[in-house]
Amino acid sequence: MKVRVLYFANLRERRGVAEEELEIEPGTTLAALYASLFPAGPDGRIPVAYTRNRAVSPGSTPIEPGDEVSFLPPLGGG
Amino acid sequence: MKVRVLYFANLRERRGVAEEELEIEPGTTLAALYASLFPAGPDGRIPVAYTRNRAVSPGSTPIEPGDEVSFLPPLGGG
Amino acid sequence: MIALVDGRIDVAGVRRAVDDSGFGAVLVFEGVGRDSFEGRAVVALEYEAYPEMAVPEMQRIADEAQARWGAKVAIVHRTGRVAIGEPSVVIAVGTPHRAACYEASRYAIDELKLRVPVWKKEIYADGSAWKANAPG
Amino acid sequence: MIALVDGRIDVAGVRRAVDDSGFGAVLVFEGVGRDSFEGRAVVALEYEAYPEMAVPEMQRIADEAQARWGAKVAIVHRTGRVAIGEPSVVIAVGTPHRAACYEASRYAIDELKLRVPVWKKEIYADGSAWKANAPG
Repeated sequence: MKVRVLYFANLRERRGVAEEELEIEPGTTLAALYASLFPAGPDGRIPVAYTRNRAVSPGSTPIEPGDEVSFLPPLGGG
Repeated sequence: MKVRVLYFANLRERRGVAEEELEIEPGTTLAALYASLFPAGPDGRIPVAYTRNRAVSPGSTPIEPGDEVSFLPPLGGG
Repeated sequence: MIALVDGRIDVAGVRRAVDDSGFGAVLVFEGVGRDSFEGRAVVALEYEAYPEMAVPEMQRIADEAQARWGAKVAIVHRTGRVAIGEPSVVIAVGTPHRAACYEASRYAIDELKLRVPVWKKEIYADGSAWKANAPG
Repeated sequence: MIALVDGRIDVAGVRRAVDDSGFGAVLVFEGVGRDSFEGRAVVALEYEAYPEMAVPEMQRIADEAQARWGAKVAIVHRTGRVAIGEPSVVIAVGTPHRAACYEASRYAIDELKLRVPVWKKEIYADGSAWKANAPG
């Protein structure tokens, strides 16, 4: 099934794109997708807030077909 | 002896001038001058801060020749 | 910038007076003429000052905020008639961080109302009244 | 007025958005690019947002301040490169009385930093780093 994934800030730089459409297994959770896209490095993983369809959501949330998903690194606005 | 007296706000309106030079007895205090210039009406007297030469001063302060004196009604700035 | 002015306050000019490349926060406070007081319609305000005392007192307040919070402070108060919606006083404060900015700005307006010899008359359709600030 | 903008923020325009003849106090907060961070020289900042989430979240913060303090609130955040000394965010708040104005303004910037999906990169002469806000 297809999902649209957006990347911001350091995650965008690491991934090399601002957004992409991915093919994932049905039942994949937000946290599982993040872990598969951004394997832990020597400093561990960047802590994120998971979003599904523009709402912050628990990492355990299963992704549905056509969802817009993102992982928000620590905020720096203001 | 001569003293310069400034009036502001409701005191200016009651006195009818913004400033004047007055002849007063040596030894007159700030409070005594205020009481003589503004006799208590039915609502009493407007409470004031006394100033002598642009500094807030106790009512008991004797006025010196050539002083600039004023009586500040409650403030309304801002 | 510490001043009494007789016409409209140049708000952008007061803001520029606290420009500093080391500041991360700037607050501009405007005290504005309101259209009513305790339900009575106000059509304009009139301010009067004792300039030779007011300007030094505003400067002291700015200096105190500088000493206490490292703030740069500009204060301009207007005298004469002020239309509803126009500012009677503008206070600009700049600091490296925002917490100090809020504290210094609040300090400046609170102290101004307590200490600076300025008086306000509310003009109604059918009269007027001198209005004192509430005590501290 | 709730917006993300790509160029300079029109500070006077944000201020005008909270005009109201019933307001006696207006506060304009500017978050400004500083020239240093922990002793390291910063030459510019770059901001990036998730606009579809950031704008609704700014609107929610404005609505909360309206409900709690009767405040009218305008918030404009900039994206892209911001020069030192220029505001990255401008928040205008108007209220009938000043105490509520300070509280609502402080609430808006504190909540924005915690909740609005915007990211900041500090640009140095010899590199750059993404900088998160300190936790609440």
